[in-house]
Amino acid sequence: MAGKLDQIFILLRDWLAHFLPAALRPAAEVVLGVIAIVCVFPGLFALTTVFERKGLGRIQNRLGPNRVGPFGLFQPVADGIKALIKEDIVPFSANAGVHFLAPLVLVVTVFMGFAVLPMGRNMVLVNMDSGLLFYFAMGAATELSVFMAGWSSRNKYSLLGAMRAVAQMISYEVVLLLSAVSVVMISGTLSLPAIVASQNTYSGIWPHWYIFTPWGLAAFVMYAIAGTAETNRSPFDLPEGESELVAGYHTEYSGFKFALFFLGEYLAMFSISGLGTTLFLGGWSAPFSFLTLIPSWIWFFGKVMVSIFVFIWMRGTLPRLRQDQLMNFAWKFVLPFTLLDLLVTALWRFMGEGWARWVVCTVILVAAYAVMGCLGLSRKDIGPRSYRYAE
Amino acid sequence: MIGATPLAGYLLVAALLFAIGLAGALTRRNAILVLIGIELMLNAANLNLIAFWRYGPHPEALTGMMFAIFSIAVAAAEAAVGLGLVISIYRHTNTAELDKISRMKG
Amino acid sequence: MWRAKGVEGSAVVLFAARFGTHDPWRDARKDGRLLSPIFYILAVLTLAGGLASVTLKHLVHCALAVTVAFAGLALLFLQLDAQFAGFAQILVYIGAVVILIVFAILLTRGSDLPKEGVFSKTWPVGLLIAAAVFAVLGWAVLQSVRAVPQQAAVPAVTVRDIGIALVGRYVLPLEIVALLLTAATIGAVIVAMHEKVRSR
Amino acid sequence: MIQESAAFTPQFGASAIARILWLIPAVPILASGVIALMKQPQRKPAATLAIGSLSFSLLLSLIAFGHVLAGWAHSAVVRETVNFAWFHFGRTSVDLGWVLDPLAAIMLVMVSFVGLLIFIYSVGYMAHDENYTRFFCFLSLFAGAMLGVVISNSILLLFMCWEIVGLTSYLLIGFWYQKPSAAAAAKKAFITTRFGDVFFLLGIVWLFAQTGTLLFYNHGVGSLEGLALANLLTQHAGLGLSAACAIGLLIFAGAAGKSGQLPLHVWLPDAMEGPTPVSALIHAATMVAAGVYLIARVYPLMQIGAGPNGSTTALTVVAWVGAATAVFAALIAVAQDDIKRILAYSTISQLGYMMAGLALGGVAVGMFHLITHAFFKALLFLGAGSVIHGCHEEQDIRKMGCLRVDMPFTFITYAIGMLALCGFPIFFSGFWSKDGILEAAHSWNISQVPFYLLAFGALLTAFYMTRQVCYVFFGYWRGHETAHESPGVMILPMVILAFFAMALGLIGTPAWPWFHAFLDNHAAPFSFHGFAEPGLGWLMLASSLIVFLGLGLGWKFYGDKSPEPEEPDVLEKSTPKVWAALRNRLYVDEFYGATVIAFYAWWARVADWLDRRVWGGIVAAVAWLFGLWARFNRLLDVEWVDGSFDKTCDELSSGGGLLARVQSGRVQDYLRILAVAVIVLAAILLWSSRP
Repeated sequence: MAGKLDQIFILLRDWLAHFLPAALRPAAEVVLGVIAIVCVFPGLFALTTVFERKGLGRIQNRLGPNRVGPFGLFQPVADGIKALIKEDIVPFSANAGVHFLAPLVLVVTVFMGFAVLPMGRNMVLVNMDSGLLFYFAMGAATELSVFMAGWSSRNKYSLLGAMRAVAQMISYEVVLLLSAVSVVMISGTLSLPAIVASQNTYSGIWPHWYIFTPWGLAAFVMYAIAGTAETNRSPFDLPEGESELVAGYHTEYSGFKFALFFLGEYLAMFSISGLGTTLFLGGWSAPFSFLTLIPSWIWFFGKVMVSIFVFIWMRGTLPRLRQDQLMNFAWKFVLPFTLLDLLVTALWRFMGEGWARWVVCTVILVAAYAVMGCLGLSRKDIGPRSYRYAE
Repeated sequence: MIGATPLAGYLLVAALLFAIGLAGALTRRNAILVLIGIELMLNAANLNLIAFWRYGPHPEALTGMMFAIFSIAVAAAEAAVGLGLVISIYRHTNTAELDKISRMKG
Repeated sequence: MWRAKGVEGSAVVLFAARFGTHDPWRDARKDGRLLSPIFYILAVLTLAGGLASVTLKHLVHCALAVTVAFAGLALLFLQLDAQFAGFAQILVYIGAVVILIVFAILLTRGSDLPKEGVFSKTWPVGLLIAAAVFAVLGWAVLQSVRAVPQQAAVPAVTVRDIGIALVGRYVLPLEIVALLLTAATIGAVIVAMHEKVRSR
Repeated sequence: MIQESAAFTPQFGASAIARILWLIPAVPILASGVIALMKQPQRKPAATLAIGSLSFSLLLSLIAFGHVLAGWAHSAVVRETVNFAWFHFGRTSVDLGWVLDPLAAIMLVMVSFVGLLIFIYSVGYMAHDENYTRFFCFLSLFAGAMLGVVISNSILLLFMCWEIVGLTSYLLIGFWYQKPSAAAAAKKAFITTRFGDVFFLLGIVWLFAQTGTLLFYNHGVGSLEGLALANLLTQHAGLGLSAACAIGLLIFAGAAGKSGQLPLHVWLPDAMEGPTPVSALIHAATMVAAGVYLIARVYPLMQIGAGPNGSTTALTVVAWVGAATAVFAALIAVAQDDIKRILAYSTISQLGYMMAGLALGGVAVGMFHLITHAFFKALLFLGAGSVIHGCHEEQDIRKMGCLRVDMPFTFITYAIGMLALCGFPIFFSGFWSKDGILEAAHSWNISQVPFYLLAFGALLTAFYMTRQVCYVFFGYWRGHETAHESPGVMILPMVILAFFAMALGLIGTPAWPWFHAFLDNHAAPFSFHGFAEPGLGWLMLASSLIVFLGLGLGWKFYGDKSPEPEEPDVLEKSTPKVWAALRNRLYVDEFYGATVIAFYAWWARVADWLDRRVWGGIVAAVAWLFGLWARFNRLLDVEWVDGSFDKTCDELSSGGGLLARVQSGRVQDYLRILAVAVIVLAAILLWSSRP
């Protein structure tokens, strides 16, 4: 029974597919998967907006939205309707075609990322041999859409925001990739289901998630930081910092296109959290051996939501960085530390079983963290802000 | 239909792409466009390599694939350096138009 | 669970096209008789992108067009069962090179149009030469390709194989490329660095 | 030799130290190469490298010495060789190699030790020179080459190192090449030694032709081993000389050139133009000793076929030349005023002693004096250098005086060196080594003249050294600005050398002839019966008396009274003629100037005349004929050729202009040309490879 419950979506899909002639079946299955993704995540997005606003309300000691529907649960519906019926303004001097394409490119590329995420046992749309690479390729493509948006709307704030966003995304994408590479080094594969499978074993009741190893923990922290920056979430949300550039690259967007951007960002957030879950938190595997009865997809989405909550929490808590601080942080602390972590991972891989590698790796990482932290604090670049771009 | 065999088709596409890139590199005035043309040519070469790898006798040897991967990496380096040069040239002679830059005239 | 070979899978995701285990065209392609229509679509896409990228007036448009061309090429790689190369292509070219180009365009004020046209005065010559090059290449292809034996079967090459080859047989080129990349990065930084910064 | 270590086949006998013996010269040479690449301001690294490399060599030399010593203690004949073929032509092969035997071992230790001390000394002495690094580069090159001479077992290798030594000596004498005198001296030294080396080379070639091998020792087939020697002895070279004897004489000519024996000594005094450490290192301790060492090395060749009187023609010649040189140079030294020149002449005379010792008493006697002399003469030169340094580059002893007050350390050490040189009895090494030579000369049963000559030389030595010391250290200060003592880094080596100048004598006393035993490979008993040999006691007494006489005379004449710089010398007043002769170095240079150089000048004039008149005339005639022919041609040209030719030229230049236009400086044009070239190339290839 549990197995059926676990595989319920697969069964459902096969049942739907078997109406069609066998020739078209595989294609149909894929299409069904696509439809599922396209339906589920926007719904999640709608939910998340409410949660975020209410959570922020709590953090800032006020009530969030509470008028529309019970506890304001229908707030997103109202927002959606508003966005749909709103006038879609295209600035006169804007570059109409690119201006139109930008949000689409963003949403499409972000959606593509979900194609390789295993959302439950056997629940992966395409089990690609080089899934991780595919994911990052798609992630790389999103930057372009951001640039298109900022450039096409012929607005200095938009352009500045876009350039900032691109610079920031590129700087942190490197970190994102490298921290994922450490996992690949250990699991020895680029296919995400295989990575999950490699974590889906238990010693006693405890799972073998990669976050429970020194290098894994370090890599996860770096991944989280980079992911936050990659999705332009606070405290790295300069590209759309209302206080300094009106709203960054989507200043000139309104109505449904703006909604698409909004959607795109949240989807990016989901897929980043999903990838983080897959890489470090054991994907859809249960946290304890005795909890395996609970369906795998519940675990996956549960973990994703938890990390989403962490995102919201950080946004409510941390102040925003400054551009130069952001860059310095990326290139002078996060990147070196990630590289070091790669070395430590290799050490871990070759030291073989035993407590020795635990001690060694931990000591190295902690020492490096302490040293780099002290250096970072001693550096006196907390001065007047200076830009390399937009001179 | 072009090329009775798939290989011929890919090679012809590559050739055409190469020609397009060359045309761009030869006819445009802006240095950046020339670089873009060069990138296109490189990609055409990569397409050739991959096609030969796919349809060649020994795909398991991975030679063509490796060649393509390495050339992608090298192309990235080339783009970085080339664009850096363009920027510094722009700084010195306030323009990126190639036919305004003929200081090496003999 | 349906486990596709990555190529078709990604192809499906990319444009929800129709693919099947036994689809006559695919079989025909497998034994190398004719080319699949997808090839034509991709070829047209790529060439159109390339053409646009060299003909468009606006530099940023050119950059975007060349992105299309790169994407088309990546898909052609996938079509050729070279997953790794295809994704590497997307990652490197669309993720890095195009962004670099865009930055360069904005930093060289390339986004505003020059007064006298975008083509150099001697453009017909260039065009002629390019045409000649294409003629020679095409001739070469059509002449030589009959000689090349056709490998119909899809090579079963996993990423693992590529990785092993990279650190095994091709480790020296790998090292050299790594060195080259480092040198190129440093060189690019120094070349593009501000004089002010250098003096500081 | 290093590069060739691929073709390197160590013999079974060769021990580990013998196999790595090549490192001893290789390391300093390598160091000099590295220093040559350094920039001028990198002073400290250069000095450190030079000293470090040489001390490494010293360490190895000590190990080698210990190895040989151990072998000797077990009364085994220690002679290990490592030979390898450098290259082959035809059936003969050019062999190189090195040897480790007592002679080489002792020489190695001496050279590297004295050299090291002098390196250290130069750190202080050259401190203000801007070409510091160049100096150390040359120094370590010299040290390496000298060590190479010492260890080489192949006469060719020896000759190579020998020439490098000559080159470095040239470079170092001319170190201050901006001084014309220094440049001239350098040239003189180079040419004079070359003059000897020509004969040396002849000897080498002859030896190679006769014995067919270049190696000295090669398990019975080397050129210094029984078979080859016997063969050489049977060959006759005319004038009633055996080939061995003739070759020996030729080689001796080379040695004479290098170590300033009588006809070829002229370069050595002028060599004092070089920096003082150079004078000390090269022209007192090591390089000039190379000649003596060479003779010692080929001693079997010189000695073979010794007649009933225990000597051969070659050895007799050597003995006479040596003795003559000893007295001759000592005489000149009496009348010199330049502190370094005096020492230079004394060096020459001491070298004469060594040669005589070799010829009369065998290897051990000569080598013993070489070793002791190396120490005390180096000490004296360093002292002189310290004096010069302290007196602000003043070299004239008449402008000094009373320095014993200003420079006490220098005075004490210098006095020790001086006494050692004079051969002050019992306590100083010079006494024992010189006494050995005198004894040998006394027991030479061809003639007693060399003995008397050498004894007279000893007297003169004591005399002129006393004179010098009185002038420099006693009396009152006659310079302008006051002198100052030298830095510790200069004093220290002098102290060490002074110690050895005294102590070294003890290993060669008749009571305990350890040194001789070591070289000749027999045990060294310790017994005072050594003194009991008939006549030995008397001889020692006599030589001591001679020394005392010399010292006394010197003190009587020059004592503590120290005349004014201007006033003529004491002896000059008594015997002006002789004095003038001595003062002008017995007119040897003038003699050469009047004979050799004059002859060359005359010959040059003759050649010049031939050139101008005879050949020149012929050339002129030919030229005239050609001129005629040319005129005729010109006619043709102007009429027919030029027109078309000019047209061609114009076309060419216009074509050049076209080509220049290709160089438009526009990248795209180049790219275009490239593309066209590619097209053509591809087309050609395809066309050619058409099925």
